[in-house]
Amino acid sequence: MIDVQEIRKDFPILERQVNGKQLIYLDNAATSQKPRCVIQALQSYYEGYNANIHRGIHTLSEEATSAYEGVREKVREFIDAPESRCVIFTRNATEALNLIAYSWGRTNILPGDEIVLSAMEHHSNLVPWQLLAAERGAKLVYLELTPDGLIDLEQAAAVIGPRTKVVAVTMMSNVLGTITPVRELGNLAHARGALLIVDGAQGVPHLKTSVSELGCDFLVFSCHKMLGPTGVGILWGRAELLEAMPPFLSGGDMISAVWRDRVRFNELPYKFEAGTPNIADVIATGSAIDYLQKLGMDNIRAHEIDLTGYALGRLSEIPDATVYGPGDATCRGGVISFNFADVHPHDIGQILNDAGIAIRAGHHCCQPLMRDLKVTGTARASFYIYNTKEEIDLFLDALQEADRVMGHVACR
Amino acid sequence: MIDVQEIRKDFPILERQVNGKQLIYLDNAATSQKPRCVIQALQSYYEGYNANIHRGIHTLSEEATSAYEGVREKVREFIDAPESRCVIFTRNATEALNLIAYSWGRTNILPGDEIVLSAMEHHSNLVPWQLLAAERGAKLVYLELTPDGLIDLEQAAAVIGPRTKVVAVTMMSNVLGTITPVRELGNLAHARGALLIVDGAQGVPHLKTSVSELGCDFLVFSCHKMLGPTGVGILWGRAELLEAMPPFLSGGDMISAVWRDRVRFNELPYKFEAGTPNIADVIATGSAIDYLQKLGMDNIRAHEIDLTGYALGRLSEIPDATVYGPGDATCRGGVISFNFADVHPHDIGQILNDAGIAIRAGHHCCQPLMRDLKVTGTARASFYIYNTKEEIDLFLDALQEADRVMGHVACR
Amino acid sequence: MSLADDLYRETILDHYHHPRNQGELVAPTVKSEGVNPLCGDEITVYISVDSNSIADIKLDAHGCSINMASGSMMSEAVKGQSLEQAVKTASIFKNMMLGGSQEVILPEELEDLEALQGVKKYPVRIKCALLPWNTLLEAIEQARSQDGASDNI
Amino acid sequence: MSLADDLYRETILDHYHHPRNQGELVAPTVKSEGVNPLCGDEITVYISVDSNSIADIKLDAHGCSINMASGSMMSEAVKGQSLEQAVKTASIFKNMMLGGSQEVILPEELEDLEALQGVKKYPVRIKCALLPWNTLLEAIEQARSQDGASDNI
Ligand SMILES: Cc1ncc(COP(=O)(O)O)c(C=O)c1O
Ligand SMILES: Cc1ncc(COP(=O)(O)O)c(C=O)c1O
Repeated sequence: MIDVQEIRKDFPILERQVNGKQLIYLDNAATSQKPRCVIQALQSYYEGYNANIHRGIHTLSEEATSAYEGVREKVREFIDAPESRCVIFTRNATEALNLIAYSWGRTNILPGDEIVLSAMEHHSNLVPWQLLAAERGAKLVYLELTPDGLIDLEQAAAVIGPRTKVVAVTMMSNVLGTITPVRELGNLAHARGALLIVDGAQGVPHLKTSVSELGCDFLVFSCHKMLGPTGVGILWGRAELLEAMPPFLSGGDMISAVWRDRVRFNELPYKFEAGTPNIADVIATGSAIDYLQKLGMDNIRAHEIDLTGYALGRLSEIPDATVYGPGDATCRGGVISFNFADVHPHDIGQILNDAGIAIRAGHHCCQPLMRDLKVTGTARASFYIYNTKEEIDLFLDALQEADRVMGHVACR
Repeated sequence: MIDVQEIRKDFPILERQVNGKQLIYLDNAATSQKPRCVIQALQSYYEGYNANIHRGIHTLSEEATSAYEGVREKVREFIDAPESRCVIFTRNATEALNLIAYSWGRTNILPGDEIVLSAMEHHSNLVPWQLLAAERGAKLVYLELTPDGLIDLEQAAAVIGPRTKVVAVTMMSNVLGTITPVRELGNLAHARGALLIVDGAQGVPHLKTSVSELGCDFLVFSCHKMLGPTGVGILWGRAELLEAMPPFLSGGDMISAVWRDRVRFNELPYKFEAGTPNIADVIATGSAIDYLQKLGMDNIRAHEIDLTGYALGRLSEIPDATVYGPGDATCRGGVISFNFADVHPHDIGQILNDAGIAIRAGHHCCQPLMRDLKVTGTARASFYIYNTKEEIDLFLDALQEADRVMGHVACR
Repeated sequence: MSLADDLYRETILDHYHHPRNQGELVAPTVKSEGVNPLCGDEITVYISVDSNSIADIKLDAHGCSINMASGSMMSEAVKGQSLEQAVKTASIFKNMMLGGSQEVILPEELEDLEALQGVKKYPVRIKCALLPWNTLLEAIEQARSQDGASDNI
Repeated sequence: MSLADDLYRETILDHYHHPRNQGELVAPTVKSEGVNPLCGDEITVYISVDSNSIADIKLDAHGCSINMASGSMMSEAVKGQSLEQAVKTASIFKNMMLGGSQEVILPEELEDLEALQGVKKYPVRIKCALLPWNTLLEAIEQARSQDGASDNI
């Protein structure tokens, strides 16, 4: 188990007061807070060895290059991938998904092909496929959920068919917390000769991840959700796929030779990293990974199961609260979406904020799922390594207060 | 005039030693160093109000959103643009150029159209157009340089013709220092109904910039070259153009409504900013702009003319040095590319580094220009606000030392 | 008084719990839809226009308390007003919401709307309060252009 | 001795100023091109192979001192060697350059190459030193596959 009180000392923002109350940060599915070592890594870089990388012969550039490339290796290890040249740095998970949709998608998706998504995809793993499908005359097909918010594997086996070219699913839902049976879907996809793309934006920060165990062909995630700075996403892909794909963004650094009328592209991973990268933030991402590895992803998971189980239990005692997603904390992540009586999620969010508690309210970039749930939005509390049961208690107390403020809507 | 000694105190990295010598940083065209206020802005953000933006109702998210959107307004003012909704944050200048080539280019460039570039473009303002031209059956046409490295306006008037759809030029060459006559080229382009795209990666950090005075339709630049952190580029475009363009990257935040099978896009600027932005670095970019504005762009320019004139004068006294680009410091920026006798630029760079001096050596992402100059590469020293004449003297002393180390190649 | 109690003043909660003029008009002159992309809240404004006045107005609104209350108060304020007056009322309200932080005193007939001033402290929620009004303004513009009466603007 | 003097040892400068085996072969068995994308340096290696040995080798090289010197020394070291020996020489050299920081002692006939060890301190320049060797290895591979003799590898 991890020592939360020790961890909290590493996060300067947790000392902050909001509306005169100690901050309780339960918006981790949107972005996580950052430990001092990550902030420090940025400072050390800018104060000590800031330089453009790869082509520089001077000491600062050599130091920056080796720190930047060192993180590629750390990421490789973190996701248990065979080769670091298959790790591509992007701006965020969204850009990584677009890279796949443009570069792999535009070369491989043909009219009549089917692209399979789940009913709980984030807009970032939905809109790029919609646009691709529209451009290519391909079709989107959805994996449906069971009433308790799990992927319906029987329906999946029925819709992943001979026309399926790719199955793109989230590793963990940012609304329901549902953990997707990625391996099973991969087997279904591969049996049809289709690829499996995993959106790890919610999964990778919270679950020990091995691309070979997942059996996926592409994995994307965002470092700002796993203690890293904003501005860094990761794309990992199988070498054969990445090698066969045309570049996406073009310009400096991704070339090996340029003439006025033609170009020879650089090898992996540079082929996919055009222009000056986000050097500082990639380097600081290395510190975030070190921090997570030191805690141990299994320990983090155990802590989150503990918190989630506790919160689900306490919420079940509140008669007017509706909780979405699986009831069993061991098959879901620490993301709890709920509604409370007739109080609009926006109002819940506002009233909790008065108590210093940060949650999210709205559609969570999952409007199709909201329609399926027949709500315009939900309130959402999401946990990470520094959250405690005491915080969950305070959160639930404040929730009851919402009922009072709003004039006991619950009992209308 | 600016007070360089005062300015130097704001840049912690300038206290660094390299190989036992005080760092002399003359690689500013690759990336600039960062003042303490920029580094501090990152720290304050992560320690004080880190949160995902736009959809959050809690205090941290409101603070982050208003800081992030505040920088959009600062950028608007900095480039004297009419509306901040036409300022789009990208990862770097390269991505901004790709955005134009994909979104505007794919909708507007037809077979037989001509895309006009200059002979001194950076790969980032060349390869995206090459790929677009190849895809669309369009043709690249080049603006040639006069022997002293200026755009040949007569030839420009001849080649910008009825088939020209777009003229894309750098505002200032990152090799020759040449300042492009943007306004004149804009007139030529607009007379033909073509657009003018300005790559301001080198220009905007050093020259007072007004999009209306430039008369351009799009302007792109990279904040890491103007005291800002890595990971932030800017695209500015005319509202009518941006409104008519389809989105480029898709996903969260750039939508106003999503269904399983269709989507309604968000308005400007959000339409072009998909996924979690690089929030911290955009906010820190605001501090960089404040810093530049406080010094005054005209004062910065005066300082750089002073340094450049001095360096050109001193270099002209070294018989074996060949300097590329215009000889007059008032029509060029502080980027000096040179070769020294038969010493390869790589060797020059290495030997200068032993003296703590950081310059760049190579093709500077301008291989076609290198071929025109009949060299495989050049050495390049580039200046910014914190550089001094004393540093230039030390740089030139070290250059003479290169001759000794390499066995007096000059006199072979 | 807690922060929340200042925001959720009694008038607001009253309109929220008992929103006025909810529903649809069967044969409206125009119908206009608005959405807040940040939270997904939606509203449809129906107006029937008679001799350049808002003879009837109904709202089909699904949103938070601020959105609902603002719409409900709006429907009461503009019902019966001329299109010109309604545009003016909207601009008085928008000025109040987007103006500085001081409390504004509104004309007596718009008194209820003053309760929404607590929202000014919450930039995100200002959009919630404005949504019904912006949607109304679009409806009025549509009505005028249908009428060929755009020269009245 | 300054840092630079340690890097640019006399042997290196000698090979740089007087590179051996420069030029083209008129009818080489194979010709292989290499480029360093970071700096644009280019090299073409020509070899003519006779009974599985490098009968002749020429380089058309345009590069920095390290690149030029490394190529020049390479051409002397492998000229006359069997393809197999040349591959071994290349791997001895690459191991030296990519291995740890200690000084390595090479067999007498490769002595000159020891001078390149100063480069190990400069990661960027290791690529300069390796470029001729990697290009040679490609040439050898081509020669073998042309010969159908790839079973010899
Ligand atoms: C003229 C010019 N254009 C474009 C770029 C590309 O900028 P970035 O690498 O930040 O995308 C550069 C920077 O190297 C440049 O000098
Ligand atoms: C499941 C899921 N996918 C994708 C994303 C997009 O991540 P980003 O905004 O960092 O690109 C998110 C984050 O909101 C997410 O939760």
